[in-house]
Amino acid sequence: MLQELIASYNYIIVVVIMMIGLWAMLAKQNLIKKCIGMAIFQTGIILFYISMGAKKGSTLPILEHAHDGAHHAVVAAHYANPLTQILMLTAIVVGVATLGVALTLAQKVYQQNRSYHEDKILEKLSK
Amino acid sequence: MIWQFDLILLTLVVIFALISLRVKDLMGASIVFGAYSFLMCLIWAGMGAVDVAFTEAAVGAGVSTVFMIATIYNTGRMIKPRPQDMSFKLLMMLVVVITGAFLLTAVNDFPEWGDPYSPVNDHVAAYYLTHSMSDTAVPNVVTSVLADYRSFDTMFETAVVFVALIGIYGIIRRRRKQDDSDSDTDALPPYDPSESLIIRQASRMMVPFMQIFALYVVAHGHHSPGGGFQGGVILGASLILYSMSYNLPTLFKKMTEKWIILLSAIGVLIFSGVGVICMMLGSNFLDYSVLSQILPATDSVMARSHAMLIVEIGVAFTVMCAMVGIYTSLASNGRFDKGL
Amino acid sequence: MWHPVLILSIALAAAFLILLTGERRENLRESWTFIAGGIMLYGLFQLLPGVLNGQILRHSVLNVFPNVDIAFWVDPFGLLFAFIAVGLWIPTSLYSIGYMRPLKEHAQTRYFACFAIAISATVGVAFSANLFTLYLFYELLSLSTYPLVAHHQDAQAREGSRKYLTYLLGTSIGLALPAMILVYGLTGTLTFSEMGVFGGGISAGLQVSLLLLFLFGFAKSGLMPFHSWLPGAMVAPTPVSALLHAVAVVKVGVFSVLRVLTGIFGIDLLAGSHLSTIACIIASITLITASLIALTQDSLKRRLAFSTVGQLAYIILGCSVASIVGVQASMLHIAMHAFGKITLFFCAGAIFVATGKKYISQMVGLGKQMPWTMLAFFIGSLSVIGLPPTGGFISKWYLIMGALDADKVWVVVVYLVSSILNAAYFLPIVYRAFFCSDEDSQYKDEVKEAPLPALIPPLLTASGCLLLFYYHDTLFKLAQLAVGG
Amino acid sequence: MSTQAPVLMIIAPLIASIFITLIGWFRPKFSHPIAVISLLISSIASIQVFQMVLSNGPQQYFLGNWPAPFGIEYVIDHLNSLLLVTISVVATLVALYAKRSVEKELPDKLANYYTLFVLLVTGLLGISITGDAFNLYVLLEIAALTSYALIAFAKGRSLMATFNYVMMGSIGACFYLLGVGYLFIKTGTLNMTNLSQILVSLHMSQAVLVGFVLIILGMWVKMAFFPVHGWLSNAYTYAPTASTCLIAPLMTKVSVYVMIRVMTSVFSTEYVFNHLSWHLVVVAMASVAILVGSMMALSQRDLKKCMTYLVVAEIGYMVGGAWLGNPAGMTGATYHIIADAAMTACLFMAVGCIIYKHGHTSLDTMKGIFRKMPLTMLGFVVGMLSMIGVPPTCGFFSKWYLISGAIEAGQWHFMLALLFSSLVNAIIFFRIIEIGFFGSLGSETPDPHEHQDVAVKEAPLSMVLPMLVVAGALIGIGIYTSDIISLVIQPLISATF
Repeated sequence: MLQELIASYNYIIVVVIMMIGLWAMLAKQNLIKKCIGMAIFQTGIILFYISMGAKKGSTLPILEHAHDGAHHAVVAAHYANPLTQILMLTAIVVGVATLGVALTLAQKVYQQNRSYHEDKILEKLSK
Repeated sequence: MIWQFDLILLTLVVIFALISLRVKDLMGASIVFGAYSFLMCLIWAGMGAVDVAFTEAAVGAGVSTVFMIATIYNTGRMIKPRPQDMSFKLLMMLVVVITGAFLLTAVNDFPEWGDPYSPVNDHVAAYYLTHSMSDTAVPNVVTSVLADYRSFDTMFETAVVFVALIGIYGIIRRRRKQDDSDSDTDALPPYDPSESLIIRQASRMMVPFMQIFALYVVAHGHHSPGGGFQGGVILGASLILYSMSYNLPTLFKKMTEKWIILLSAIGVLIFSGVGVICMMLGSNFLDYSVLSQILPATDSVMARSHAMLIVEIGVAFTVMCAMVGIYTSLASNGRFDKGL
Repeated sequence: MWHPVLILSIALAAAFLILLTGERRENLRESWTFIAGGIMLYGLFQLLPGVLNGQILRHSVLNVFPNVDIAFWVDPFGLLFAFIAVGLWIPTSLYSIGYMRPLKEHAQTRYFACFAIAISATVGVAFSANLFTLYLFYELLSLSTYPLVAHHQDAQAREGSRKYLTYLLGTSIGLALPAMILVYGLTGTLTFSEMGVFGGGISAGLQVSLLLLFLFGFAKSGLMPFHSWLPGAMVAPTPVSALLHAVAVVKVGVFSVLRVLTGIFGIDLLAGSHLSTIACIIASITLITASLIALTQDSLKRRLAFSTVGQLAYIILGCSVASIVGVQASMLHIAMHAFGKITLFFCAGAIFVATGKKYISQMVGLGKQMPWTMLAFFIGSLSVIGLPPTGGFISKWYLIMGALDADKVWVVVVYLVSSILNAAYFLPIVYRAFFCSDEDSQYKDEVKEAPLPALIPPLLTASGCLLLFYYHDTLFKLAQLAVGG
Repeated sequence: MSTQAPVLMIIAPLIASIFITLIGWFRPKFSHPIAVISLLISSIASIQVFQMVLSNGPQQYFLGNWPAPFGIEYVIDHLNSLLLVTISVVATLVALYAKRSVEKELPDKLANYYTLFVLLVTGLLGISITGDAFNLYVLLEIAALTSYALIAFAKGRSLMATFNYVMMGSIGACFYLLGVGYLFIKTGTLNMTNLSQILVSLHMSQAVLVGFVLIILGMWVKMAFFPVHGWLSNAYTYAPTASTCLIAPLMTKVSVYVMIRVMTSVFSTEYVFNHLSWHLVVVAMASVAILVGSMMALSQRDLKKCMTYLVVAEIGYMVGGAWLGNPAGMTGATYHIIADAAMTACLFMAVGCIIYKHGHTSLDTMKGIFRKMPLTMLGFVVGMLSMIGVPPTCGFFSKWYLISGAIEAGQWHFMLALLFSSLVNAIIFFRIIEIGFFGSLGSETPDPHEHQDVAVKEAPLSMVLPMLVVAGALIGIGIYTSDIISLVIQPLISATF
C-alpha cells in the first residue's frame, strides 16, 4: 500500500515540479527567475523520464562480463533502463544550452534597460 | 533503494524549487537552485540512472549555477519589490493549475512504478540490454545506446551545444575598444575572489586532478558511468575553476578565444566526420561497423566499440569548449578581457 | 488556327509592347493598340463562320482541380460579347488619344497598358468555358482597371478607387468565391452547360442562397445595394468611364451573371422554380430605383452612371424571366446598350474636353456650338431609351416579348415605366442643348467642337446604334444559337 | 542499400556549419559561398529524394544501419518529401538573398551568422525527415536555438523579444518532450511507425490522450497559434532581415507539419476525429486566430510588423484546415504549408529589400516606392495577390480547398474567417498600392505629380532576383496545383482517411 503511494507520489511530485517551473516562466517578472523556472521545468521532465525507466531491484545498466570478452545471457530486468537515461542525457545538455542562451539574453537586456523586471523593461521599450 | 529516503528527497526538491523562486537575492536563488539540482541528481542516482545523475551533478548543480552567478555578477543581484498586477499572476496560476490537474489525470493510467516489465522497460530498452554486448562489445549500455544505437541524436546534441556557443558569441561578443558605453563597470562587487590566496592554491591543486579524472571519464565510458558529455563538462568546469580563482586573462593565456571556437567546431567535425567516413566506406551514415576496413585489427563489433571512443572524444571537445566559452562570455560581458 | 487564348494574349502582348515603348514615342505606343485591336477583330471574324455553323470550339489549357480546368470555349454568346469588347476598344482608344493628349494627362503609358490588359481580361471572361476560368479573368479585370480608376491620383480618385475595389473584390471574394466552391462541392463540376449543373436533389433553400450569392457576388453588374462603386468610379478619365460602363467592366458583370443563370442554374431550373421571380424582383427594384436616382443627378457622368445601373438591371431582368426569347433579348441588349452608352460617354467627354463643363445645368445651348457631338448624344439617348430607329429599340422589343412569353406581365410594366423615366432624364438635356433662345445659351461663339480624335468615335458609335437597328441579324443569330432557340 | 541522399541533405549543411566556423574565423567572406554550396547540395538531394518518393513510394533510411525501432530512421513519404524540397530550396534562395543584407546589417558577424543559418536549415530539414519522436525533439531544439540567436543578433529591441521567444519556445519544446514521454510510458518506443502500431490498441488510455494533447499544445506554442501567438510578432519584426526571411516562412510551417504528422502518422484520423471529437473546438480557435491575426495586421502602421501578424492569421488557416476532419480540409492544410512558405518568403524578402534601401518600413514614409523599387514591388504584389487568394497564384488554391473543407464540415465560421482574412489582406495590399499611387495615407491631400520622377533605386540584384524567383514560384505552384494534389497530397490523404 505504502509502496503504491510512493509510486504515484513520485509522479505527483513530477507534475508539481514541472508546474512550479511553468508558473515561474509564465508569471514571474524577473528574467533570471524565469530562467530558473525554465531549468526547473526541464528537470521535472527529466525526473519523469527517469522515474518511468526505474526498475525495482535493478542495478546499473553496465553489463557483467568476463574479461575474455565472453558474456552471459543478459536478463534485461536486472539492469536499469538505459534508454530513458540517454534520452535525458540529451535533454540535460539541451537544457543547459538553452539556459546559456536565455541568460545571455537576460544579461544583454539588463544592460540595455538597467533592470531584470519585465514590466519595467516593456515600459522602457514602449517609450 | 530506500523509499523513505526517496520520499524525503522528493519533498525537499519541491521545497528547494520554491525557495529558489522566492528568494529576493538572485545570487542566493542561484545557489539554492544548485542545491536543488544536486538533490535531484541524488534521486536519479537512487533510481539507477547514474549517468544522468553524473551529468546533472556536473551540469545542473555545477555549470548552470556558475552561469547564473556569472550573469548576476555582471548585472544586478537584488530584486527590488514592485507593485504587481495580481490578476495576471492569478490567471497564470489558474492556467498552471489546470495544466497540472490535466497531467495528473493520467497518473493512474501509468504502469506501476518500478515494474521491470512495463512497456518502457520491456520493449526497445530490453533489446539494448540483451544485445549491447554482442552488437558492440560495450558493457555500459548507456554508452552504447548513446554513441551507437542512437548516435544520431547524440551528434545533434553536440551540435546543440555548438549552436549555443556560436549563438551566445554572436549575441554578446563585442570588439574590444568598441562601444563600452553601455555599462562598463557595472556592478563589480567589492570583493574580488581571485585575490584570495587560499582559493588560488586550492584550485591550483585541484585543476590537474579534475582534468585527469575527466580524461578517465571520457576514456572509460565504455565500462563505467561516464562518457564524452560528463568528461567534457568536467574538463570545462576545471577550466572555469581556473579562471575563477585567477582571472580571465590567465585562462586566455592557456586557451584563447580562437581555440575555444575552433575546438568546439572540431568536436562536431570529429563526430560527423566519423559518420561521413562510414558513408564513404559504403554503408549508412554512422554505421561504425564498416570502419573495420580501416581500423587495424578489428572486426565489425570492435570497430563499433572503437568508433564510439572517437566519437566521445569529439563530444568532449565540443562540450568542454562550449562550457568554457559560454562561461567566459557571460562573465566578461562579451569583452573577454576581465570578469569573474 | 484562331484560338481564344491567342486572341486574348494579343491584347496582353500589346500591353507589354506599350510598356516597352514608353512615354517618349507616343505615336508608336498608341499604334500597338490599334494593331492589336485590328488583329483581334480579324481573329474574331475568322471564328464567326464556325460558330454560326453551330460548332463550339473547346480548349483546355491546364487542369487545376479534378474536373476543373482553365478552359476556353467559343460559344455564340461569348463570341458576341468578345465582338462588342474588341470592337469598341478601337474607337475608345482613338478617343483616349483625343482626350488624353489635349489635357496633357500624366502616366499615359500606364493608362494604355492597363487598358489593354483589361480588354484581354474581358475577352478571357467571354471565352471562359467554366466558372473557375471566368472568376480568374473577372479578378484580373478588377485589378487591372484599378490604376485606370485611380488615374488622377488625387483625393477624389482615392475615394473612388477605394470604393471600386472594396465593392468588387469584397463581393467576389466574399460571395462569389464561396458560392463557386459550394457549387463545386455539390456537383463536382463548374463547366457551363445549357441544362445547368444541378441535376436535382439540391434543396430549394440552397438554390436560393446560391442565386443570391452569385447575383450580388458579381457586383460588376451593379445590382443594388452593391452598385455604388459605379458612380464613385466616375472620377476616372472619361474614356475609362466609357470602358467601365459600356464595354468591359459592367458588361463583364452582367455577362457573368447571365452565364451563371444560363450555364450553372439553367433556364429550365429558373423557370421551374421561384428563383426566376426572386431574381426578377431584385433586378426590378434596382431598375426603377436607379432610374429615379438618375433623374436627380446634375453631373452628366453621374447621371449616365445611374442610367447604366438601370440598364444593367434590364439585362439581368431579361434573363431572369427565364424564357428563351428573354435571354436572347438580354444578350442583344448587352450589345445595344454598349453602343448607346459608349456614345453618351464619348459625348460627355468631348464636352468636357471642349468646354471643361461637367454639369447638365451648364449645357444649355451647347447644341449650337457642338452640333455633331450633341447629335451623337441624341442618337445615343434614343438607343438607351429604346426608341426607333436605333438598336436599343430592337433589344427592348425582344425584352418585352420575353417577359410576355414567361407570363410575367408585371415585368412588362416595369420595362415601360423605366423607359419613360429614361426618356425623362435624357431628352431634356438634348432639348435644352438645341432649343433655347440665344439669351439663355451659356455659350457664345468661343466654343468649338472637340478635336477630331474625340469627335469621330462618338459619331462612329452613334452611327453604329443606327445601323444596328437595321443590321442586327448576325447578332440575333448568335443569341439564338446561344440559347438553343 | 539505397541512396545516401536522405542523409546527405541533412549532413551537408551540418558539416558546412563547421567549416564556416573554422574557415570563417580567418576569412569571414568565405562563409557565404560555403553556406550557399551546402544548401545547394541539400536542395539537389531533396529533389532527388522527392523523385524517388514519387516513383517508388515512401523511403526509409536507417541511421547507423540499426533497424527501425532500435535505431533512428528517416521516413520520407508524400507528406514530407515536398516539404523537404520547399525548405531546402527556400533556404537556398534566402541564403543567396542574405549576402548583401547581412553584410550591411551584421558586418562583423558573418561567420557566426552563416554557421547558425545553415544549422537552422539542418534543424528544419531534420525535423521534417525524421521518423523518431525524440530525434525530432533534438532537432526542434537545434532549430529553436539557432533561430533565437539569429533573431537576437539584431540587438536593440530584438533582445527582449527573443527572450520572450526563448521562454515560449522552451515551453513548447518541453510540452512536446513531456507529451512524447506520456506516449513512451505506455508504449516503450519512440519510433513513429512503431508508436502508431502500438497506439492502435491504446485508444482508451488517458495517458495517451494527455500525451497527444501535450504534443499538440507544444506545437501550438511553437507555431504561435492563438492564443499563444504573442511572441511571434515582435521576434520577427525586430530580427535581422535575412533571419526573418528564413524563419518566418519555414519555422512555423515545420511546426504545423509536425502537428499534422502526429495527428495522421503517429495517431490516426480515426483517433483524432472520431475518438476524441473535439476537433471542432480547434477549428473555432483557428477562426479566432485568423480574425485576431487579420485585425492586428490591419492596425499596424509598419509593413514588416503587419506581415508578421499575417503569419499568425495564416497559421490559423493551416491548423483549422488540418482539424476540419475531412480530406478537403487536410488537403488544403498540407497544400497551404507549401504555398504559405513560398508566400511568406516572397513577402518578407520584398520587405527586406525595402529595408535595405529605405531603412525601415513605416507605411507613412513609403511614398513613391513603386517608382523607386519597381522590381521589389512587383515581387511584393505577386506575394500579396497570393495572400489575398487571386488565381492563378497558389494562395487561391489553398483557400479553395480550405473553404470547401469548411463547407463540407459545415464550419461556416471558419469559412467566414477565411473570407474575412482575404478581404483584410486585400485592404492591406491596397493600402500599399495607394501609397504608391497617392503618396500618402489618411486625410492628407495627395499630390498627383510630386513623386512622378523619383529615380529608380532598386535593391541589389542578388536580393531582388531570389525574391522574383520565389514570386514566380508562387504562380508556378498555383499552375501545377492539380499535379501537386494528385501526385503528392492525394496518396497521403487516401492513406489517412
